[in-house]
Amino acid sequence: MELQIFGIGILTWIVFIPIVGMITILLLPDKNRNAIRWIAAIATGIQVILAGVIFAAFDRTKLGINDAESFQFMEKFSWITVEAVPWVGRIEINYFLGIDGLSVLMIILTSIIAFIGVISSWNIDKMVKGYFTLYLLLVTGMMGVFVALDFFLFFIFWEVMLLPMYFLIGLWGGPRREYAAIKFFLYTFVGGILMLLTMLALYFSVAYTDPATGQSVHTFNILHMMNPANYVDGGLLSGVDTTWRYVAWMALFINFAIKIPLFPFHTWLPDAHVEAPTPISVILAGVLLKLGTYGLLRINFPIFPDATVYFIYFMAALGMISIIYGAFCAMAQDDFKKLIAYSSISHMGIVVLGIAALNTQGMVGGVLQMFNHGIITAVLFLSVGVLYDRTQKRGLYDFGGIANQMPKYTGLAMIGMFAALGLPGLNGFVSELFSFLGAFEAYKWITIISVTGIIITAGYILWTIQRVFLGETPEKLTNLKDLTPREILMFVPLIVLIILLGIYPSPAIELMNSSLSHLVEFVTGGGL
Amino acid sequence: MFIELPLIILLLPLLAFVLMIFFGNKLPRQGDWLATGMMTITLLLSIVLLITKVGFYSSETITSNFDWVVVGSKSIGFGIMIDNLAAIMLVVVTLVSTLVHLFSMGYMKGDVRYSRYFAYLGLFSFSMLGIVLTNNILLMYVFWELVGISSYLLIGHWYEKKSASNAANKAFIVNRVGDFGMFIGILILFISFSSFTFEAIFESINAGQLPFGSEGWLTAAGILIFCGAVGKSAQFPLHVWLPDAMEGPTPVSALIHAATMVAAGVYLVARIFPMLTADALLVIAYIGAITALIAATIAITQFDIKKVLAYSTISQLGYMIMALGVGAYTAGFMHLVTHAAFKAGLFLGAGSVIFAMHASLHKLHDHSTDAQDIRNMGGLKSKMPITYWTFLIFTLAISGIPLTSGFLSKDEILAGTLAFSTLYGHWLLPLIGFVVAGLTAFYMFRLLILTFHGKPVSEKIQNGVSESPKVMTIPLMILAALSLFFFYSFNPFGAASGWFYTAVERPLSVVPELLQPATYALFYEAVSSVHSTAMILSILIAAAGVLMAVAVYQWKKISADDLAKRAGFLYKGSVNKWYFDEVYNIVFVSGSHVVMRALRWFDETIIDGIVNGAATVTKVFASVSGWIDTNIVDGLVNGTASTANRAGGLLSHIQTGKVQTYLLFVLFSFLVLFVLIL
Amino acid sequence: MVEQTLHSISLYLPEIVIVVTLCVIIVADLLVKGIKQVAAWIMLAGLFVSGFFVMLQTGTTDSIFYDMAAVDPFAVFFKVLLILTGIFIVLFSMKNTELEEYSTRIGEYYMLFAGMMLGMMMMAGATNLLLMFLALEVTSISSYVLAGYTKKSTRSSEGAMKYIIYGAVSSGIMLYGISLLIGVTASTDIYAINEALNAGTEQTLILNLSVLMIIVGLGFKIAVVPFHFWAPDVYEGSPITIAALLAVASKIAAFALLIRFFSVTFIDSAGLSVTGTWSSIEGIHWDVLLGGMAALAMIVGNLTALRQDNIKRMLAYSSIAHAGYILMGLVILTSEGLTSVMVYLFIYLFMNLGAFYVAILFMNKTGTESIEGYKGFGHRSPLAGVAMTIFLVSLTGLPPTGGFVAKLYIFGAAISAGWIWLVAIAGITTVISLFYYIRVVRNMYFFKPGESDEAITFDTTSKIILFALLIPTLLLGVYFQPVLEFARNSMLMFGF
Amino acid sequence: MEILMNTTIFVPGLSHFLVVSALLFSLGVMAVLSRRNVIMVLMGVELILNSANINLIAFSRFTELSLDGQMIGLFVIIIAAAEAAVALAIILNVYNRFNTINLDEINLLKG
Amino acid sequence: MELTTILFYLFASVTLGSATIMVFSKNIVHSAFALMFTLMGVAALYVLLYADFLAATQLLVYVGGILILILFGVMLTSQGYSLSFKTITVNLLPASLISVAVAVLLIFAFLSTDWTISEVAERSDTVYDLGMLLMGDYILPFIAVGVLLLVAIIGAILMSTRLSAENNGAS
Repeated sequence: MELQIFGIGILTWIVFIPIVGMITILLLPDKNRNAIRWIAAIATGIQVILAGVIFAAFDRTKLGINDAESFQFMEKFSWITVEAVPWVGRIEINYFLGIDGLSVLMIILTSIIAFIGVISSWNIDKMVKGYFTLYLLLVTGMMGVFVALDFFLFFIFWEVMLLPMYFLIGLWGGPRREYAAIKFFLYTFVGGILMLLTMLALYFSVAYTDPATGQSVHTFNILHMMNPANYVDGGLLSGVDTTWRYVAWMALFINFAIKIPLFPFHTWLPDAHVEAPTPISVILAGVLLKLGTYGLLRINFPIFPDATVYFIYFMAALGMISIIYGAFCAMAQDDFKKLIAYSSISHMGIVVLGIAALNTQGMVGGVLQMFNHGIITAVLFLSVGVLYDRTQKRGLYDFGGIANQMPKYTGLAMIGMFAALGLPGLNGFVSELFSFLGAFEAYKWITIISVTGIIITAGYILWTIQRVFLGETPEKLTNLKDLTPREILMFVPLIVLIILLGIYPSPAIELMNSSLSHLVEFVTGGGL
Repeated sequence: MFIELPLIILLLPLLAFVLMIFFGNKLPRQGDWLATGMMTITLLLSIVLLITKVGFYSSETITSNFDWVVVGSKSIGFGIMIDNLAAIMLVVVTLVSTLVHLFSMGYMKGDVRYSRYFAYLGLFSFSMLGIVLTNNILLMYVFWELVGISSYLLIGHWYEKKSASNAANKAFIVNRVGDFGMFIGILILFISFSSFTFEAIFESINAGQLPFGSEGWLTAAGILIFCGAVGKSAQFPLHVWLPDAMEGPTPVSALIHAATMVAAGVYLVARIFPMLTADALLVIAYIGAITALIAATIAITQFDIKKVLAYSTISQLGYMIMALGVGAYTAGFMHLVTHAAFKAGLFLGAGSVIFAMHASLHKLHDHSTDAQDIRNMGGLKSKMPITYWTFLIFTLAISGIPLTSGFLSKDEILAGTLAFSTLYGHWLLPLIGFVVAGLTAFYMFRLLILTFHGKPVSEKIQNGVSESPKVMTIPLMILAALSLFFFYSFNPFGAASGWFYTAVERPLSVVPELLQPATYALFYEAVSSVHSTAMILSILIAAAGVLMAVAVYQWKKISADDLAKRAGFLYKGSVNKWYFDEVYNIVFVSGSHVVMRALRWFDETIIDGIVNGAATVTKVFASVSGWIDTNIVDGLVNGTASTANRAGGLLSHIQTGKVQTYLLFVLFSFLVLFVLIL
Repeated sequence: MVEQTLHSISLYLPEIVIVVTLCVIIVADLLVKGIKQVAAWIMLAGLFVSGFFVMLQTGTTDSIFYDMAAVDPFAVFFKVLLILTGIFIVLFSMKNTELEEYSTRIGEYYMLFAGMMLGMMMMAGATNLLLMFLALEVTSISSYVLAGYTKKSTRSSEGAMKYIIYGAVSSGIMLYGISLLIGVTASTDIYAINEALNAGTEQTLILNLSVLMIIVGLGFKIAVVPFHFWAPDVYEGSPITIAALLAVASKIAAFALLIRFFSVTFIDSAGLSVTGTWSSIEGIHWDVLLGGMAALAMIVGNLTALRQDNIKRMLAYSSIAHAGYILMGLVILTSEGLTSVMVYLFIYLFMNLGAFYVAILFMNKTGTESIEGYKGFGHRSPLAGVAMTIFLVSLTGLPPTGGFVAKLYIFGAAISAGWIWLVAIAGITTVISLFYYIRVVRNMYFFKPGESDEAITFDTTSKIILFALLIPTLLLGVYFQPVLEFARNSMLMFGF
Repeated sequence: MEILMNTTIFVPGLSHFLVVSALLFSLGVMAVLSRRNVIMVLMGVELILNSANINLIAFSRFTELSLDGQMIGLFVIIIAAAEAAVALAIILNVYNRFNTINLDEINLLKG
Repeated sequence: MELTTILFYLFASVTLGSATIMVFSKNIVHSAFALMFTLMGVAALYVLLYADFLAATQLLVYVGGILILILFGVMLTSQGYSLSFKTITVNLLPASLISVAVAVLLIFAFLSTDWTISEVAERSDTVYDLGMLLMGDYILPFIAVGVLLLVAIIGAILMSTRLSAENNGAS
């Protein structure tokens, strides 16, 4: 189905609307702060609307994953084509966008989080123009990764996020912002290089025959890379279960594991989270981490099914370690943001465990957990942000008795916390349930150990609640103001989603069910 | 009707919760009438449902199901199941809840978060009703956790007190430990049978399917799910949260102990009873017995009125679990119902006393005296007659004195254990059963006597005490009435002939024959044969317990202190609750603290350290020599890339600035390269 | 004979225009006194005219001056790059405070500049060892003087002296190598040498020796490890415009020469295949040699750059590292590799000149060359700051900038040729390079400008020049098809 | 002696000239590397260039290269002259700045 | 024994001998004169190789031009008279090691190479042929070298003359 506005596909719109906003902002004078904010809000708001349209128009039955025919809202234009010369075939890079059940939920998530991020950025006063310019660029990068089906395009969007993030953390962040920013940059850059090299190796190993001319064309098309028939003889990554394929899988995996972040590639996250300004923490935890697991599912799994199966235990084990390790580390923190950062590691471990199950429940659970965790951590970071705005403090010991002082805030924040704790009736539970269900089918003991993570999680979340919200209100906190309408506005959509998806997750699961089932079949079937 | 009515029953408390949360503060009287009113409607509807169900459709199990989600090709449904068990339980829950609502209107008057309190009560009731009504173990788990969270909210209602929030945390986390097992059990069931509904699971097992093809896993699944009950019903070894939960308002304790939270565990075991293997049941029975004994021994020495009641609850729950374990299904469940009434009554009575004590102490401006310590009471009988008399009835009931409901159910349980031991041995179970019966009678009368009889410890306090308002005493009277035998069976000495026994029958086991416990017929035969023995024994033992208590505390014939001294370490252990909290603290709390600190250290030092290379070393060096720029990114450049940087430093040393040295290098490398390519 | 000469002249117009420009500048310098920057404008005009003639040669493939030089798409490609660079450098020079002091001698500056342009353009087309050496010397001698142009500065003088000593020795060694090569093959034309070698010369020892000696000379020109030592000192000493010229144009020309020399002379004509992979003549390991040097250059260049504080010096080391990346494309011995070298150079031109230009702008306004002195510049001058960031990001190789495409192609070619270890080194060193590039960015943005620091503003011309560099850098990151096609078509002369 | 001299091995052939050039080259290298005075270094460079020229001219005498070798030699001499001129000019300038032309004393630029 | 053989050894030893003196002499003026003899020896060797025109050029350009330039350089850059004529060596050990290695390497390479010799006839007059080549095959280098000289002259002038604003230093 084609959805077009002014002859341009809806996916292009949703990706590049922020760029339009960015250019508009660049043209405005610095002083016009409110106009800048409003433009950012409008740009991301339009994205939310477009995401809504996509949600409504999305065909839930189509499979996607490796089948170009069943991708939706596809846009494919030749971007760079260099005709063949005697020594090498045609070079082809396409502007190739499309979504399937795997990506649609991520698009919705990205648009929502981006929009909320803008609202929560409202009180940023330092270099407003620069801030929103970078912010919108970042949003385009994120959105682009989720819709790109050409590896080259995917990579460009992937790396486009780096620099804005570096500045957003480095310029608007906390006291150790520089350290955090460079650490983030370095880690992801290393991953990016690994991905670049793998991408090139894939490019040269994959060639499809152009039906029109009969030429053999090297391509960055991700879908072509999934077809074993397209691998040229003697290519570096041709064949099945070769060492180079394992190496390539590993390289990609490390790249994505850094983003996820999976133990032991996680140490950038606590620093980045702690130092980043609230909206950026929200984006970081809400969307950026999901890029890692999304990448695994979009690239590692279908392109290297053999290697995926080979490494799957390893992956599941890392997932388990992340769950337990993240949870314990979270418990040991006395910085509110750091605690949430480590809880993210733990929760993303559940995603990894779920998708490593290689069955539909696990996969659905994992992807749903990506979405849910995005929403939940967004709430948590917004909660910290609210307190930080008022007190300039983040230490757990700095608070207490907030519940008396800010009842509305406490209510909303506690829902987020309970969702993080996996309380049934809230969305976190559903995805954790399915992840564990799937994982348990595949790995009994790993799962059992992982499930102990939820006990630890309960521990640190309740402990945090007790520290921050309960108890007597100390003297210094007695004049805190409860949430402003703007702040409520940024919480409410997320809270509504938390509850809705907790009670009735079907709308979300329906979107991805068929795609993910197909992905599971595809991978376990060795890519056939 | 069997779909709409339960749904309304289920959702009314939720509606009350939502309304109270959003509008409670704005309503007149902070909306207590709204919450109570809605709960009363729920109660009435439940009674209607019970009568209809038991009266007209007694043998049917009514279920309805709808698809919740479809994952892959498996669809997961949610639904409602009404059988007699559920119908009876509905009434118990709604009844206790309604009375607690009513009582709270008096007890909680003037509380800072009055409307919030009622909202949470609604949520609590909703969650419990969900457990009761569901046909599905997953949905049960969902409500299970909701019960956990609402109890968390209620126990921590006075969260300004650190002890209250600690208790709330403890309750939730300890429960989580149990739920962990339950969760794994659920996973096993779903993986094996692709369904969450009890019906489908039982059918699959009945058809000979076993989890992972092994009988051991079936037993394991049963025990794992029972773990959930261990947590919620405060069974050994997870019973530690319950006494602490007394930090919540007393009506909440009544609700938790009587009808909602702790009952859920027993209800769960009853629900999954058909799939439990004989081995699993034996484990359950022993867990119950141990719990009953431990709690009873602790209760003897406690002085906090609510603590005594708390331990008695644990003990009674152990009874119920033990009953289910030995196969005395109906008796166990019946004890749940009868216990609900008298235990709710006991707590509300205690609440009434505490309320009065508080009022009196408040008048005296005495804030140091503990209003809940029975050593500060005594002689309240005259001041609070209604409370006293109802309390007496409850005490008689819990002690298993004939003509009370407690006698009926406890007698059947003891008969059941006795029968079980005649069939399989395991004499320990009936032995514990009888010992606990005696202990129960003893400590309950001790409580009664110390609180209401004798001379007041302090005249001043006693003078200030007065009977509680009607809104509090009426629930007590209703519950007292319900603690009498005729509600359950018209034969005061045999429950088996009552409507209850016909309504609630032990379901058929679905597990493979070799793993099954004794069939119902066989078991029932055994029970009949030992019934009179059990009855006589239980009456005697209860009487002995009562007599002992009266002798020690009323007549002071025997000195309590002497007894304590003579018991020695037993007394000490009992007073200190057998050191469970201390041991857990050391093993789990400190243990996990150690682990988490270690991991944090590991994370910040090793993992990050590897990344930062010799960053730490460099930093230490920097602070010593003080010449390295303390600037952070420089630190990073000097750190993360310290090796790189050092190499860079070396390389820039080569860059001496002397052109001849450069040329030397050039020619040298020329020679080296030449040697290399040869 | 005369016809041949006349025909050749018609195809050598771009170079001749430059020579004429040189003469006109001399005359103008003597006669015209009133007009400021007259030499610059003449130079600019000359470059444009020359560029025009270069464009006319597109598609021509011919050998001129008795096989001394070739006019082919390959040469045209490099001449285009050289003239582009030349134009930018003239523009840079017109407003450079460093050169203002020497305004009375500015004529000489452009004369030497013209000489250097001539030498470089000859390098791009030379097919005869003599002409190659001669062109190299014309370039070198001009650049020695240019490096010392700001002669009042001690550092400039020192740089020039080091440069000429180092250069003279290197070219001496190279000449010796050339003499050996000529001796073994008894010819001076590279195609003839290739034929002679293919005919079966067994003298691998002496050939390897001569290859190595020639590499010493060419390695000096492209500043690749271990022949790079002069570069940082000279870049730091030179006027910044000349540093830019050396880092870009001189390198481009040397690469043109290097590529033509090696990939014509030492190629096994039997080893050529349609798939565009070749092999070197048996026994002569110039590819391995250059591969090792490329790896060394990437490692040493990037590591040493970490420690630099002078922006020119940092860029010098960075250009050493980039020489390593570029060299990768040659050593993998595929046509794809050469194409990627050309793409790389094309993009390198814009991004490196861009970085230099911002440095020039900052130096003009504040006089600082120190990276530590860049603190707060991003806030004081948003445009230049952003531009610098983009150039540096491009040099790092991050999308969506040209630098990414450049690296992509080089890495891709190397991977497809199976040189994984070299690519691995390139990857690791790219990460290292992030540090020193981002450090500049950090200094520009992560510090607040001081109270007394005013905003730095630029005139329109500077902005236009900046955009002229910025837009290609960005555009090439997302749409590089024309460059790719240009490079590819320019490769056709090799006939693969 | 006469017999010795008439032995073919001593009749000056290509190799003899090449050996002379090799020795001259290494002497040039020695000068370049070891003499502090920059003018000495320059002289060393001249030696290197001369040695290369000997090669070229020897090849033109003994191989098919013929006059091409001499031609290149001619150009090299001219280039050497130009280079020397420029080099000396630069050295003079350096002398004006540093008051020394000892190479090891001129190292402001380093690192 | 032929005359050429004797002459070769004579000139070769003159060349190398004076080159050695040049390299190792402590006095830079001595070195310069030794260089003159070296260059003359090389010129003589050219004659032996039938390159008479080149020999003449060598004498003219090198001895007459470059050497004079160098001597000027020596004079202009020495402060006292005899003192600074002494030049000291640096890196003596590595330098000599490398030089010896280079010499050994080159000689080994030359001797182990099987050169394809094709003896040309003795030429009476190379000037005409060279002239023809210059105007023919080598026209481009011929012109280019002209530009080179032009550039070199400009450069040399630029470098060695005083700036109008410059007050310090001598030229």
